[in-house]
Amino acid sequence: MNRIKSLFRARVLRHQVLTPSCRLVVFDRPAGFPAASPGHFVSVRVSDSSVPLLRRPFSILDLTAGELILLVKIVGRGSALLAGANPGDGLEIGGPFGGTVFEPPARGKAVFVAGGTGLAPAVFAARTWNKGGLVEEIHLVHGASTRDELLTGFCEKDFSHVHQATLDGSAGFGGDAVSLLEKLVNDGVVPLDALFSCGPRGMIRALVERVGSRFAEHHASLEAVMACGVGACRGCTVPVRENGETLLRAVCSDGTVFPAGDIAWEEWED
Amino acid sequence: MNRIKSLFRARVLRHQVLTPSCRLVVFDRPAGFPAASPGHFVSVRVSDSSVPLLRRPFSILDLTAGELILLVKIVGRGSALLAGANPGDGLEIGGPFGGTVFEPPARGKAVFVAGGTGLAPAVFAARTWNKGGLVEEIHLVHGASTRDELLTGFCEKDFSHVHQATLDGSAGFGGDAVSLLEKLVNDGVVPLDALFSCGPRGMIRALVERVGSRFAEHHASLEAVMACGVGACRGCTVPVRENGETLLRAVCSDGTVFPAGDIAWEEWED
Amino acid sequence: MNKKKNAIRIGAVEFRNPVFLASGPAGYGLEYAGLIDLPSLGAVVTKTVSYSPRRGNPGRRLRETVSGLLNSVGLENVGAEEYFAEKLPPLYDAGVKPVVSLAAEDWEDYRKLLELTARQENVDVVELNLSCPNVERGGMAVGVDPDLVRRYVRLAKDILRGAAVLAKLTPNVQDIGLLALAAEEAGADGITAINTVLGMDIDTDSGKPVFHRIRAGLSGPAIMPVALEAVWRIRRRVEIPVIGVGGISSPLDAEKFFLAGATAIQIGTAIFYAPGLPGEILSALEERGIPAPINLPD
Amino acid sequence: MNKKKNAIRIGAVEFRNPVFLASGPAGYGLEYAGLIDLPSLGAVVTKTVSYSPRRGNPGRRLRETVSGLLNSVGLENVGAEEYFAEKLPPLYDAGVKPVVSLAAEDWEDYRKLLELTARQENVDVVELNLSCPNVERGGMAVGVDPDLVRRYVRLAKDILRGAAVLAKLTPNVQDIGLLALAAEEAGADGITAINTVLGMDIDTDSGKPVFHRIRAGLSGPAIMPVALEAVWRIRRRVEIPVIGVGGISSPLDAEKFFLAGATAIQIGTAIFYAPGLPGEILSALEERGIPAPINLPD
Ligand SMILES: Cc1cc2nc3c(=O)[nH]c(=O)nc-3n(C[C@H](O)[C@H](O)[C@H](O)COP(=O)(O)OP(=O)(O)OC[C@H]3O[C@@H](n4cnc5c(N)ncnc54)[C@H](O)[C@@H]3O)c2cc1C
Ligand SMILES: Cc1cc2nc3c(=O)[nH]c(=O)nc-3n(C[C@H](O)[C@H](O)[C@H](O)COP(=O)(O)OP(=O)(O)OC[C@H]3O[C@@H](n4cnc5c(N)ncnc54)[C@H](O)[C@@H]3O)c2cc1C
Ligand SMILES: Cc1cc2nc3c(=O)[nH]c(=O)nc-3n(C[C@H](O)[C@H](O)[C@H](O)COP(=O)(O)O)c2cc1C
Ligand SMILES: Cc1cc2nc3c(=O)[nH]c(=O)nc-3n(C[C@H](O)[C@H](O)[C@H](O)COP(=O)(O)O)c2cc1C
Ligand code: FES
Ligand code: FES
Repeated sequence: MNRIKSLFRARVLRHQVLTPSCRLVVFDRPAGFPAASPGHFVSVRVSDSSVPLLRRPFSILDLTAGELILLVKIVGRGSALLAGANPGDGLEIGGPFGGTVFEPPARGKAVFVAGGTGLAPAVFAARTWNKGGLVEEIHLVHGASTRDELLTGFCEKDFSHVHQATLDGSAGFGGDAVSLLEKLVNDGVVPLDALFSCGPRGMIRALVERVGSRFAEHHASLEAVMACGVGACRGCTVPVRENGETLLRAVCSDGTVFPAGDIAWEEWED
Repeated sequence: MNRIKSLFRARVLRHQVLTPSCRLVVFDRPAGFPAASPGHFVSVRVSDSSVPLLRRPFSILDLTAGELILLVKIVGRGSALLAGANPGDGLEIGGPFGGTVFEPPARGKAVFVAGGTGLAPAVFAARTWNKGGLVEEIHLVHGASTRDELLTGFCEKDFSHVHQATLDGSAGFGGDAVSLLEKLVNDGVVPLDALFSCGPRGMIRALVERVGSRFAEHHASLEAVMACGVGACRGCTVPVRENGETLLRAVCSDGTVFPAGDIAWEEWED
Repeated sequence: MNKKKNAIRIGAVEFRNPVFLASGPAGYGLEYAGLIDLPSLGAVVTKTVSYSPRRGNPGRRLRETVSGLLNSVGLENVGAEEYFAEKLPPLYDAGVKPVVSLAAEDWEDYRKLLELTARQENVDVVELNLSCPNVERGGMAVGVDPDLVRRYVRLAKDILRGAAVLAKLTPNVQDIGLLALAAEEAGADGITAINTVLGMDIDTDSGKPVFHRIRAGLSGPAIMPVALEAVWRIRRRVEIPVIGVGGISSPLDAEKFFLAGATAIQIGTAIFYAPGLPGEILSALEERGIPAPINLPD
Repeated sequence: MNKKKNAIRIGAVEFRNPVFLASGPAGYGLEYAGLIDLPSLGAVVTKTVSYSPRRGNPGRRLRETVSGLLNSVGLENVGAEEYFAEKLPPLYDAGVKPVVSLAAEDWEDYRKLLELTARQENVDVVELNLSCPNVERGGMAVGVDPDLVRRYVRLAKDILRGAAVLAKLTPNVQDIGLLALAAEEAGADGITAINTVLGMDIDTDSGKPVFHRIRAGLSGPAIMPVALEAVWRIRRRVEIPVIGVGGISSPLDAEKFFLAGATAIQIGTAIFYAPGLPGEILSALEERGIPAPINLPD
């Protein structure tokens, strides 16, 4: 029996406000918290009541000897409670969870496309791979609605190139991250070896349909509503094509990373 | 139609810790908050979620031009949330509620017996009546389990005599408040004109059965679980004898103050 | 602002908007006058009255559960005579639109209650409480049996000539849709769903059931998904208006009931902790109109 | 510490204590090995399996409600063959006591499933899921009909000679006590109550029902009072052990079920947010023993 302990109490050390809706929440790494890889996530009990009921999944943005860092965007009650936890507060955290992770690119060149908080696994990948000397060129394409929502100022140094897009054109490329990537590909600015994406489903689908095929490989980290986080409840399934069949795969334990081209978008209702 | 507004947003000004489990919570008196009398209460929405669901009733300990003061004992989640509200927090408050109140004693002499937070209406009565010159002698008999739980240090000056009891004998009389009152009556220390009581049901029942009849009158402020606080839901009823019949009276709107001798204890299940 | 924009009609009765208070929590109505702007509401369904006064249940009557409330008030009420004489007229005077809620007890009392009601002027809409779980006779015992529902509704339609009759149903059945259908067949002008869900609690201190009658009725946010399912189901079974009630605790909840096909909604338990909710829902409707129902089969 | 102090017996089977995980939330069991000390539990009821593998429902499968959870997983499972070959043996190896949950689909598949189960060594207790609201055939359709419950339980008892058979019932009926009685008459060794409560939700953004199958099953703290009432009612209708499940989310909740007469309890939804709960309940029982049931008539 797998006896790796995966339930911890983690103390909030500090916050770093990044944008009006996003912040980094830095935890003391709990004793015994296992090593993790980019694409792994934790699930956080954000309330001691049953409102909200479920723990909330958040990708690991960094895991150092002493710290566990999450990037939290406030979208509802749960994320607001997490973002509002005070330094010193202890929260129950499960993890690291996830079956598949972002593997370093075979030829050392990677392009990340991150929508919103999809940035977290991208940063974790960049830091991990840079540290391991596993990557030589690593691009980040990051989109936000407006300049204020661009997540900057804490991770530029982790990437060799950062390409930004805002929907309203208030900073960087005017448009969405997918269109920006299209342009970068067309302009020959980014290497076409390996594409890694994380963010809203619509963004990933558009990537697959519009530019994914230009890359030798495309790996996407997906999100779904989760209950258990460990593959037990079968609540977080997505349709994935494997050997000519469409199977329902659990994002939490069969993912979070899937070959983007295999996702059966047309069967993925939500 | 009664158009007196009774729903307010009140801001916490400060706290005063009295005992390990009790504190005063001082609110800015909301604009338009009506005058109130001893025995009146407010009902406080302690959470912005539905856990706990109901607003919590608290007696008014004092209402000045600028402040509304409650005495809060932490007994569960709701009272803990109220006691934990930070200065600056705004809470929704309904009130002042209550149909009957403590009326000043005809002959200017009053004895209050307060169990635990039953002290709140006693203090409000003492302050109100002293201010109005409506009382010349006002005794407080106050009991707690132990010295640490005695509510002192903020209201001694409001009473002409304070008699304290602790169950473990660590301060004052060793025993409960009822036994102390018995002794005070027997020793001729307190005037026998008017007895006012507030506290746990068991205490009031014991008062009635053991010493109530020694007083010319005995008025008790009761507690019951409440939902509406305004006499609508009929959830907070207690059996009271009136004209030979036992009627179910609403503590919130027919009370909180009842002639103690009329309470039909034998029919009051809980 | 078009005052009539959100008006709705049930039977021949027009309501200024579809936001009502549910029967019970708000008492006879005016108790809540300081907390809720009652005349702004579509209607206030007053607490259920029976032909004779009822004392209600002894013992504890309320118990919080997680995001819910158990009650065992047991239809305490002043009786129909005093109600019509003392409680109802001030509502009219205050500009509040009442819906009169009547308890179906045994057949003879029920007939007398209807006859008394028929003699009142101004009563143009009644809600038959066929579903109270907290009483021995009548109540839920009627509401679980299609034949009895049919008989009770028919008698009301016969005696209350002209008044709109709403049948309030219990969710404590296998298929509430069947009961709604029975009520429609008997001439009901609308279905109110749901009354409380049967539940109980035990006091671990005393080691005894909390309530004298052991069982009680569960209401509040906890039961919202159950109420929504009931409204969806009934809407697809009958043509008459459905009035949704059960756990509504936010403007979004209200929206869901309209999407499920409710013509109006009622708010009960939420007024205990959020008396501002009816006003918030009204504002949302004022801004965005009543959401159109989803057009999907069952 | 007396290890046997809290042992219980259902049929001929002894369990080290009365704290089980409910079927479904914990999957096949070992997924939760890092979060819950599974061998310390009385049993883990594994997710329901059917004779053939099932894909489960498309679309969204989970939706939070206020203090509740709607699910429409739809009995996704690997099928009984793979279950017995791959999923069950590791549980024994890990020292976990499994209860095998079987889906009653149509009669022929059901018979084959029972026969396959009967051929397994070690399977000494099964739970018949007669109550899943999320599937087209079998499931709740069986669990609402006393005659079908009788037939399904009897076939299980006939084919699974010697194994203890628990019948898991749905609350979506007028009187769950009747169904429990039917199961007892047919020879069931215990009743598990309750499965999820029928509910639904609507997404106000899309303006559509959240779930592909529209309805879903409500679980979690919101339904606790409903489950407690069911256990109370069943306890007073049958002699066989009752296993209480539904919204248990604290040691106090567990205590209430024992007071209501449950022989054992199961924890479902709570493990999602409080995986430490089973351990807390075990500690409370270790300290104070299993509370004696309340001796009161219905
Ligand atoms: C593997 C994974 C990694 C994630 N990483 C991050 C991250 O690094 N940073 C970040 O800010 N967010 C991340 N999210 C999203 C984050 O979990 C949701 O924003 C959060 O759960 C919303 O909770 P809420 O109560 O604030 O919002 P709600 O009011 O509950 O809902 C707002 C939105 O969040 C979605 N949501 C609600 N509950 C869940 C749940 N249990 N699981 C997934 N989605 C849910 C809802 O569908 C809805 O669209 C991740 C999600 C997954 C599945
Ligand atoms: C008219 C009135 C005046 C009161 N004045 C004071 C006061 O001045 N200071 C003070 O500390 N306490 C006072 N109380 C008691 C106070 O309301 C309860 O202690 C509080 O509601 C408990 O909430 P909780 O969530 O902390 O505890 P819970 O965990 O909910 O329960 C703990 C205890 O409080 C009781 N309780 C729970 N909800 C209610 C409710 N809605 N109404 C009444 N009792 C309830 C329960 O029966 C239980 O015994 C008063 C109660 C009433 C009815
Ligand atoms: C304290 C209380 C008293 C109630 N009394 C009645 C009643 O007299 N008649 C009735 O038809 N329903 C009564 N109900 C049921 C409500 O009208 C409503 O159907 C139910 O509570 C579900 O709605 P809610 O969750 O919004 O409260 C009562 C509910 C509560 C909580
Ligand atoms: C995600 C999920 C999946 C479930 N799957 C099953 C199942 O396969 N078989 C079954 O008998 N019950 C299943 N149930 C019902 C639970 O076993 C339990 O009866 C119900 O959820 C009530 O208990 P709870 O509130 O503790 O979760 C499932 C419940 C949930 C939440
Ligand atoms: S969240 Fe339970 S299987 Fe993925
Ligand atoms: S709390 Fe509603 S009548 Fe007293």
